[in-house]
Formats: sequence, structure tokens, C-alpha cells
Amino acid sequence: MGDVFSVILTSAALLFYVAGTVGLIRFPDTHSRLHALTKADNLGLGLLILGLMAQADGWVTLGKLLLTWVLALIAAGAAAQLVARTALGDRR
Amino acid sequence: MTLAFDLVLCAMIVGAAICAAVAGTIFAAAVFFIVYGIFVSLAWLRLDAFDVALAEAAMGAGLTGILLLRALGRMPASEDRPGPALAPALAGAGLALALGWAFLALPESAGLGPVVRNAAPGAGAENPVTAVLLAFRAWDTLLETIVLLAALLGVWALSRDEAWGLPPGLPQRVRPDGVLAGFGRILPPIGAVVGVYLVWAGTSRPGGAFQGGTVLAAVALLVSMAGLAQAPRVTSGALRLVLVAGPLVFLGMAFIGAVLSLWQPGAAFLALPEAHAKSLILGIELMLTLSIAVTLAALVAGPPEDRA
Amino acid sequence: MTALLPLLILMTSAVPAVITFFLAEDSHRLRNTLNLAGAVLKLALIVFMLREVAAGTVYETRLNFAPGLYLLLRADALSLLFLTLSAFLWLLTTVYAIAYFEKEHDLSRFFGFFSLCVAATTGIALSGTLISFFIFYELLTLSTWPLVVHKQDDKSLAAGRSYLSYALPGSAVLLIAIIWLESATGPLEFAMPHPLGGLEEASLRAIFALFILGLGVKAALVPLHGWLPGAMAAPAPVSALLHAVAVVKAGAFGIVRVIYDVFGIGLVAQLGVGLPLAMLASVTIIWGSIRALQQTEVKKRLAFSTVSQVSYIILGAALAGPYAVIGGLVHLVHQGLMKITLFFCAGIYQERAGITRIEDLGGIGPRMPWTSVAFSLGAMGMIGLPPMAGFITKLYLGIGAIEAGAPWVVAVLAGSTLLNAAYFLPLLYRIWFLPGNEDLPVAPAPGLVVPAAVTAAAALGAGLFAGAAMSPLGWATLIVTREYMP
Amino acid sequence: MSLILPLLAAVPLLGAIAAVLAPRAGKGIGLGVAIVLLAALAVLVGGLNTPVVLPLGGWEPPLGIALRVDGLAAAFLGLAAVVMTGVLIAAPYRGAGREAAAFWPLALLLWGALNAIFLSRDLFNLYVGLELLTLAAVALAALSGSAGALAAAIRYMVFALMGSLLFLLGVALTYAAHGALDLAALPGRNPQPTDALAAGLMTAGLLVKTALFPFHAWLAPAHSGAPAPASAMLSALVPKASFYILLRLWFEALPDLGRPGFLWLMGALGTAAILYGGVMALRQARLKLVIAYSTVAQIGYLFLVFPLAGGGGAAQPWAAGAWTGVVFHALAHGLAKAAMFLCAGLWLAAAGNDRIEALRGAARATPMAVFAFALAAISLMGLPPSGGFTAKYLMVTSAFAAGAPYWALGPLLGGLLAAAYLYRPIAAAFAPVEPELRPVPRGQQAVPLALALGAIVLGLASAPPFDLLQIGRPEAAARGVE
Amino acid sequence: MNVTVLGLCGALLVGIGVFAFLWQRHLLRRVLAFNVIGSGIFLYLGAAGARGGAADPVPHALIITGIVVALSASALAVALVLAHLHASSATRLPEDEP
Repeated sequence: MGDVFSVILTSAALLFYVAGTVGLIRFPDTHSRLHALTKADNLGLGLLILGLMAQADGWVTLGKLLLTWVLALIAAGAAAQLVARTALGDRR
Repeated sequence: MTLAFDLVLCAMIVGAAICAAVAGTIFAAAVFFIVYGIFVSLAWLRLDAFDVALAEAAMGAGLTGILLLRALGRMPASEDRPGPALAPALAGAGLALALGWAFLALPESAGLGPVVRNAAPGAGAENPVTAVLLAFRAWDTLLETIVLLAALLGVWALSRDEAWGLPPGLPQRVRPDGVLAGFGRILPPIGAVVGVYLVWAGTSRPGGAFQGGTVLAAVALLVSMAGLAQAPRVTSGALRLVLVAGPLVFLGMAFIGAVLSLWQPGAAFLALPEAHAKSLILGIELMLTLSIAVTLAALVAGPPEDRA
Repeated sequence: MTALLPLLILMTSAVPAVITFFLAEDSHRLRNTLNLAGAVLKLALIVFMLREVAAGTVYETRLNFAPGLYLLLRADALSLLFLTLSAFLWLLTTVYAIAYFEKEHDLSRFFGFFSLCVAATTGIALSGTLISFFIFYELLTLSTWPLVVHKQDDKSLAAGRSYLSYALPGSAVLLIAIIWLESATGPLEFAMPHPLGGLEEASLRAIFALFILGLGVKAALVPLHGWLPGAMAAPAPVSALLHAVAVVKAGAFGIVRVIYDVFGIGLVAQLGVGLPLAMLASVTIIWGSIRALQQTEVKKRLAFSTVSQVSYIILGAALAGPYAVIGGLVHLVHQGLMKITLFFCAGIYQERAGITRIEDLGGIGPRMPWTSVAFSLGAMGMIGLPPMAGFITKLYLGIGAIEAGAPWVVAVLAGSTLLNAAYFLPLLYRIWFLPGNEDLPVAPAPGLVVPAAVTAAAALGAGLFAGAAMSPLGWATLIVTREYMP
Repeated sequence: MSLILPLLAAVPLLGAIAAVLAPRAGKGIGLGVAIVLLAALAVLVGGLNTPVVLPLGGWEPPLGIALRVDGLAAAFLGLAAVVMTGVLIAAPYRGAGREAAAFWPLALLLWGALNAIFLSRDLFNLYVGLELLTLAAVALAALSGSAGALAAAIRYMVFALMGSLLFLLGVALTYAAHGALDLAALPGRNPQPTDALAAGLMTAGLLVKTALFPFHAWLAPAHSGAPAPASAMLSALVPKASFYILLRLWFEALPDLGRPGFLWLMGALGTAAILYGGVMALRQARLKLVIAYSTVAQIGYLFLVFPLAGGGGAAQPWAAGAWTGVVFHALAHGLAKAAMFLCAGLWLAAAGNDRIEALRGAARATPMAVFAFALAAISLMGLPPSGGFTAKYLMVTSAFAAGAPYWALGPLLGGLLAAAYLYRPIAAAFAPVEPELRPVPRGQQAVPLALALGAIVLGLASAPPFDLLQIGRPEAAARGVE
Repeated sequence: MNVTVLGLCGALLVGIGVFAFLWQRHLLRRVLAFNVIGSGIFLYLGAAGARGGAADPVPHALIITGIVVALSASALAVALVLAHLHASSATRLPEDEP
């Protein structure tokens, strides 16, 4: 049962990653690309981690997976802000 | 099934390496290098070498990547036409073919795996890699921390005389309430916990002084980049004491072993007494981690520079 | 005791050398006494040794460097001949140099290298193996270069450069010859003649040629003599001792050692290399004399005369008849005594009367009687007039040549005697018979004249009392009868 | 004896750490380390009659790493100790400025790396030691901070990085094939087809680090650009460490792998280095460049050990002579070259530039330094009574005894070339012009004189070092060269 | 079998790295190539060590030490490149200037 759940979620995550990458290639300027990357990929990552949670064999691994996602979210958000501000030309 | 994964992984690694080598601009090359580093650490996972995967991701991809990007920021965008390509291509291809043939011609595995595995518990660390690093080949590890110190001394010696005495690296100008400052406040505590955990876990599970040290170095770099704390001056005694604490403790312990060996047959240079080897190894590892973290942070920050 | 004497003799000139280097510039008295004491002590030791070696005792010192490379100092009859000559003349030249320099600068350096050079000459005389000979031969080159460039002017620096550019390649060739020979026969000691069967004749001839090439540089054989005239730019005591006695004789001494103690007369005759060497020596004799004729400066003429005179020794050694060898060996001493007298006098003329060119020698005789008498004695000796020592050499060489079946050598000797007369008599004529300008102030210098007079007397004595056992001729006969014609 | 090896290995590193903590006391710490190490070496050499092995941490190889001292190691440790002591005494760095705070720790780290290499028996440990040596050397080469020095240092770094990677590749292959890294364990393993490739890669890496002829481009600018005490250490000791590893590799770990073709190539490259270095030294106008190119030439001598004593020829009677001759040459060159660079440093400080013309009249201004330079020159030319002569004699004798006199060409021509390019500075020193050099205190001139005298004494008293080198020598042919 | 793939991949990386190291002239690119060669060698050694089933920890320790050494060498190299750039405003070795 858990496997089916994982397969569905990981394939959904894959879909989001593809969307993010297409966005990165197709969009004209930096800011819109940033949108595609941060939003789509992070969502994809979230789905991926949810899928993997089904496979987790204990609370500790579950905790680590969640921690990974949280950290990735914070990092992506901060980085996107900085890149955007630099792209705008004023100092961060 | 796993063969397919490996083939794809290897293709990705080689592709990233080629892009890093021949990318048009240096910035693209640096970015591809970081991607390449991540893929290589994946390859280490495939080889069940978790310690190495950690090290490769943290140092190979992470720190080296930051080094390249930081240096790129200070460089003019100069068009660079590489030299003649024939001789290098022949050399590279020849070497690759020779190594490939050698890999296939190697005899069946003659490694020291089993020997290490059953000697490791006696040496005070269940994780065989940490046992090798801190017990069997402790001399290598000691020299290695000295290499780090030598590199740092070299980097500091490259500063200009007027800038001597300032803290390492370029002074950062950060908007006090900006995103970086916020980011700089959130991440360090988590990073510190992860770093220390890595060191502590090193004795039994993958981890160790170098991997933990690298994480702590990243935390230190982030804090100084976010302008939250001013790095100590290059000539400050405290900074220098922390820099040499690890090798000093390690060398001191080793030397005490040598002196003890005069009348105690069991003791020897670099030997840890059997009874409390585990706690000694942990102690040494913590001190090493402290020194490694500060040294790596200072290495990446670079020589002290004045306002220019 | 017998093991220490050779080393002690070596030390009597090496130790003063090392100490003198560190003496302060103005401590003239201490420096002079140190060097003179060293010379006197050395002479005493040698006189003691002369009697012992004549009685047959053997002195040997062996210093081990590495297996196959050891230093052997061995006092045999031949080495004592050269040793006595160099010790006796070193004492006189030290006296001469002290008076010659008085208050000039860099004297500690000069006397340090001066004693070091004599130590090297002693080492050459005493060496018992080819390698020991080579080590001291090289040390001689290194210690003479600073003496040649002592005045540090451009002329002497150029002379030093040409000296090194001849000497260093020569020593490289000599090293090749030694090692090529010793690679087949193992370390060679002069005392125990080795059967050189290990190598075939062709390579033995090649080795002999390399030896002559290497030693010929210092022995100033014709194509290799270019550095000698230039080296006259050195101060008088340097050119007196070094180029009349130490350096040039080292080359000739080496050739004698190679012919008699390394190859052996039999092998030299069998290889047929004796005759070409004799021819080369003859060419040098004639060529040296002709070049001397063309010179206008006194010291240059004496230099070329040295080039030709040294080849008498090589000629004697190459002819291999008993008389010829005695003639050659005794000329080693005679030429030393006569030539040093001439150089002393030339130095006095230059220093006291400012005369360097032959023309302005006019009328100097009456004004500097002692120096001119000594000069004349030396010149007559060189020509070979009885009763001077030179006559004995030429006599023995002539007899030896006839005995060895090489009559053309007599013609060479006669020719060179005529040439000697041709380039010495005009000097004597100018000194005694031509009027010179009287008003030239001539400062008396006993410190310079006495050594010149002593050596002139010694040259005369060597001729007059040749018959005595302890005379150079007597000792040369002893060498030949004891070691080369058993 | 079990305390001497740890002392030799650990004390320089401890000194470096102390120098980092107390930059102002750098010189004091350096001299303290020198005294301790010289004493330790005196005891070691005094009591050494069989090789001493110390398994580190008590773990026997192949699991652990072992330190071992035999005649060869003791000789090189002695050379490092003497040269480093001279350099540390002569170094003029005071206070805690940029240069002083970097020079003392880096110099002691370099010393520690040298000792680690000379003692180690483990290939990967040699790699880490070599890397520490290179980093310290590059940092010292760039110490002066001038544009030229930095360019030379970065070129040195590029070559050194490639060299250490090749060596690492060889070590990786060796471990993969044999599962052992200890030099003593390797000969016991049955040979694998990959050994030739592994040895070739290791040798190529070490050749780059020893700056043998085709890979010498980095040596001259780096050694002449560095400050004088640093260039003395760089020229006298650093290339010797990688050559020492080559000796260990080819005469102990893989003795019979040396095929004639390879041995001949090494000899040919060595002879080419001698001639090339000599000719280049002749054409330089700056004294330090002349001395640096002389290093390129003198390194060529060392590689004559391969054709004369390498491979199957190791058991020949003359092999002992050639092998010892080459080690003698390494020792004599180390002492002489350190003395020369220290003299060059003195004159550079006194005259403001190091062109040979600036030396005119130096014989009067700095007589002891000129005498030291001349003594060192005598040893480099291989004239008796210097150590250089003993080495040249042993090498040329072995060449003739081996029936290959063409190998004698290198040392003999090298001696003449050395005479040619070293004559110019000495003749300039004797020039009659009044020296415009600022006076140099005699104390400073004493250090190069002592080092140069060491090179001469090595020739005069060459029997004890000869016997020392036979201890634990592979295939110790006891008889000398007959 | 998959260990062999990774081993050959390591060999290929060394080849690419050496090619880039000798071909590129920009010093930063050469430092990058140096790191590529280094990680290639380590991958090669790691794969060779893992051939016999149970992973052999000794190569892993060697590789960790190697990575640290490579990092310190790269750090010094990069600092040297920047100092060289600052001193003679060149990103290449003097002999490579066009």
C-alpha cells in the first residue's frame, strides 16, 4: 500500500520538477525564472519527501526528511530574494 | 536495474565534468563544477562510502565551489582562449585509456577491509573509517591537519603588508535587517547542531571530524557574511590558539604516548591507551573539528584585505 | 713515528696557511715569523729525512676516504728530490716576499694562499697514489689562482682566467685518464708496480696520451703553454716560486711519475710512446727558445725560457737511458735554482730600478753589483757554461741521448744552447758593458738581494760539487740506481 | 632509541605551532628546534648500526604506518638539520609583521615535512608529506609578494599540483593492485601487470617535483624570486625530498622493475639537465638566477644513479659506489647551494640588487662571504678536497667500471660548466674597483662559511659518511669500488 | 559490475581533468581541472577498493584525507591566483600571455 502511495507522489514531484525546468528555460527574465525555480522545485521536493516518508522505517528518518525539506525551503527562499535584489541592481 | 542507475549517474557525472572543463564562461564552469561535485557524492553513496560522500559534498562540491565563485567575483571578465588542444587531448585520452585498462587488469580485491574491520573495535571506534583515520593511520590525519594549517599560513602571507592585522577576508557590507541577515540568524543554530552531531556520530556511524568541521565552517562563513559577528583579527592570539588547538592536542597526546613508552611497553608514539581509547578519540576529534572549522572558514574567506 | 713524518711535513706548510688566513692585516711580525718558522721547521724535517731515506727507511701515511679512495703520503727518493727543492726555495722566497711587499694590503690573504700552495706542492711530491697526486694537483691550481690575481688589476685577472681555462680542462682530462686506468687495474700505488695487462695496447696508448695532455698543461708543453707567459703579470715572488718551481715542476714531476712508476720503462718502450714524447719535448725546447728571443720584456723572456727548460726534464725522462734520466731529474733541481735566481733579480730590477724592458737594462751592472752578478751566474747556468749546474744537465742529457741511440737529441741540445746564448748574452752585455743613465736612484734592498745571491751560489755549488753524494746530481743518481735500474 | 624518531618527526611541527602562537619569538623557537634536532640526530647517528623501525601507534604495517631510519635516511635528516639550522640562524626576519609571522612557521613546517618524508615507509604518507612540503615551499616562494615572485610561485604551484596528482594516481594504482602501501611489504607481493603503469606515474610525478630537465621550467624563477633564506631551503632541500622518494621507490619497493630502457632514459635526462642547466647558468645576468640554474644542472647528476646502479645492475660491485656517490653529491650540493644562496642574500641586501656587476670589489667588502662562495663553488665544480669531488670520483669510477664511460661525460662536463658559470661572480668579486657594498657584519657571513666548510669537510672526512650510508642499504655491496 | 562502471567513470574523469588542466590557460580553470582530476582519482581508488563485495575502509580514509589536502591546495592556489591578478593584472601565467 505504502509503495503505491510513494509512486504516485514521486511521479507528481517529477511533474513539478519538469515544470520548474521548463519555466527556467522558457521565461524571458531573471525574476520570472526565479518564480519557476523556487516555487515549482520546492513543491516538487515537498511531494518527493512525502512520498519517501512512506518508506521511512522510523521516526528518526522521518524527522530527518522533514528537516531536509525545511532547510531546503529556507535556503531557496533566501537565495531567491538575494538573487532578485542583485538582479534589480541595488545592493542587498 | 541498479546498473541502469549507475550508467545514468556516470553519464551525468561525465557530462557535468565535460561542461565544467569546456564551458564558455568561467562562471558556467564553476556552477557545473558544483553540480559535478553533487553527482560525485551520489556516486560515493552507490559505493556505500557514506563518510566520503559527506566529505565530497561538503568539501569537494561545497567549499571548493565557494572558493571558485568568490574568486570569480573578484576577476575581470577576460576572454580566455585556451592553448593548443591536440597534445592535452592525447595526454588525457592516453591516461584515461591506460587507467581503464589497468582497472580491468587489476587482480581480485586484495584490500585490508577484513583486517581493519576486526581490529577497529580495539582501536576505540566502531566506524572502521574513523578507526583508520584516527588510530591506524593517525599520522596521516595529523599531517593532514598540518597541511591545512600550512595552506592557511600561505594564504595569509599573500595579503599586502598594509592589510596585515585586519580580519581575514573581504569586509562585508550587509543591510542590517535584510534577508541575508535574517537567513544568517536562522541557519547557524541548526548548522551547529548538525555539525556537532556529525562529529559525535563519527565514531560509530558515518561522519567525523572533517565532515562536521566543514559544516561548522559553513556556519561560521554564513555568520560573517551576514555581518552578524566580526571575525577576529589575523594577529589575534585567540584565533591562532583555536587554529592550532587540534593539531596541538593530537601531537601532544602522541608525544605523551612516546614518552610513556620509555617505561610502559604498551604505550608508543601516536598510540592511544587501550582502556579509554574511545573517549580519547572523541576528545581529539572534537578539538580537531574546532580547528578544522576555523581553518576552513579562514581559508575560504581568504587573506585579510583592506577597503580596496 | 715513520707513519707521521710525511703528514707532519705537509702540516708544516698547511697549518701556517690556515692560521695566516685569520690573522689581522697589520700583524706583519706575527705573520712573518709564523711563515718563516714553518719553512725552517720543514727544511729541518726534510734534511733529517734525507739521511733516513738514503739509509733505506720508508715513510708512509695512509688516510682512508672511502673504499677505493684513500690518500697515501709516501716519502721515496724521487719525492725527496722535489721536496728538498721546494722547501729550500720556499724559505728563500718567503724572505724575498716579506721584503718585496713590506706594507701592502691583503698580505694575510697572500701569505695564506702562498703557504697553501707550497703545502699542495709538498703533497704532490709526497703522494703515493695517482688519486692523492690528483687531489694535490687540483689543490695547487686552486691555491695558485688567488696568487696570480693578487694585484686584482685587469691584466692579472685576465691572466688568472687564461690560467684556469687551461688548468681545469687539463685536470678533467687527467681525472679521466686516472679513472680509466684504475677501473681496469684497481687503485695504483707508485711503490708496487702493477702489471697493466688488464687493458689492451690501444687503450693504454690512449691513456698515456691523456696523461701527457693532462700533465702537459702544467708542464707547459708546446700547445698547452699559453697560460705561462700571461701569468707573469703576478707579483715577482709569485712568478719566482710558482712558475719557476712549484706549478711547472709539478707537471714535469707528474710525467716522470707516470712514465716510471705507473707505466714502467719497459711498457713505455713496448708501447712506443717514449719517442713521440721526446720529440714533443724537443719541439717545446726549440719553440720556447725562439719565442723567448722575440720578447722585449725581461720577465716574458724568462717565462718562455722556463717553457723550454722544463722540457729538458721531460726529454730526459722520455729517453729512458740511465744517463738521460739522471740528467732530466737533476735538471729539475738545477733549473729551479737558476730560474728562481733570474726571477728574483728581475723582480729586484723591476721593484728597485723600475726596469721591465730589456733596453733599459743598460749599465745597471755597476749600479746594482750583487743583483747583476747573481743574474749573470743564473744566465750562464741557463746557457750551460761550466762550472754552472746547467752544464752538468746538458752533459748528462747528451751522453744519455747517444746511449739511447737518439743522436738527433744532441743536435737539439746544441741548438738550444745556442738559442739560450742568443737570448741571454745580449742581456749580460747590456748590464755590464753599455752605459746607462747614472742618475737613476737605486734603493739598496738587502732583503731582496740576499735570497738572489744565495740561490745563485747554490746553483754554482750544485755545479761545482756535483760529485758529492748529497749534491742534486748525487741524489738523482741514487734515485736512478735504486728505483729505476735495479 | 624509541624516543628519537618521534622527536625527529614531531618537534619541527610542534615548533611551527608554537611559532604560529607566538610570532615575535619565531627565531628563538626555530633555534630551539634546531638544537633539539641536532642533539637527537647526534645520538641517532652515534648509535645507528642497523635500521631502526617504529610502527606508529603500535600498529604494524600494512595496517599502520611505520617510520624507519637507515643510513640513507640518517644522511638526509642530517643534511636537512644542518641546512635548516644555518638558514634559521641567517634569516633576518624580526617582529610580527606579515613576512616574519609567515616565515618562521612555514620554515619549520617545511622542516617537519622533510623529516616526515625521510622517515616514512608508507606511500600515501609520503604523498601527504610531499604535499605539505609543496604548500610550504610555494608559500615561501611567494613570501616577498613582488609580481615576479608571485608569477613564479603560481607556476611552481601549477607544476607541483600536476606532479602530486600523478604521484597520487600511482599510489592509488599500487594500493588497488597490492592492497598494501608499505615500502617493505611491496617487494613481497607478486608482481601485477599494472605495476609498470603505477611506477611510471609515480616516477613522472616525482620528476616534475624534482624539476628534472624537461620539467625544470618552474625552478629557476621560483628559487631566484624567493627571499634568500627561503631560496636556500628550496634549492638545497626540496628537490632532494622527491628524489629521496624515487630512490626508495626504485631501489627498495620495485627493485627489479627497472628495465634498461627506462634506466637509460633517466641517465640521458640527467646528462641533458647537467648540460642545459650549465649553459643557461652561463647566460644569466643575475647572481640568484645563475645559482638557480646551477641547481637545475646539479639535480641532473642525481639521476645518473639509475643507469649506474639501477635495475638488475644493483648487485654489481660498482653499484655501491655509484649509489653512495650520488647520495654524497646530494649532500654536498645541499650544503654548498645553501651557502651560495645565503651569500647571494647578503650581497643583495648590501648592494640593493643581485646583478653580477654589483658584486665588483666584494672580496674587499665581504671577504668571508666571498671565501664561503668560493668554497661552495669548489664543491659544485667537483674539485678536491670537497664532497663534490668524492661524489664525482665515485660516479665516474662506477661509470668506467660498468663499462659505460659515456655516463662519466655528465659529471666531467658539468664540473667544467660549473667552473665557467661560477667564475664570473668570483672574478667580479676580485675586481679592483672600490666596493659600493654596504659593510656586512662578520657574524652574518659566518653561517654561509660554516655551510661551505661543511661541503669541504664532507670531502676530507668522507669515510664515516660512507660507512653510515651502507647501513640498511639495499644490496649493500660491502666492498668498495674495485 | 556497477563498481566497474564507476571505476571506468573515474578513469574517464581523470582523462577529462588532465585534458582541461593542460588545455586551459586561465588559472582558475586549471584549479578547477585540478579538482576534477583529484575527484576522478578518488572515485577510481574507491571503486577499486569496493570490487570485493565488502567495502574496504582504508581507501575511504585515504580519500577523505586526499579531499582535505586537495581542498587546502586549491585554497592556496586560488589565493595565489588572486594575488597574481592583483600584482600583474593577469589571469594567466606570464608565458601564456597571447
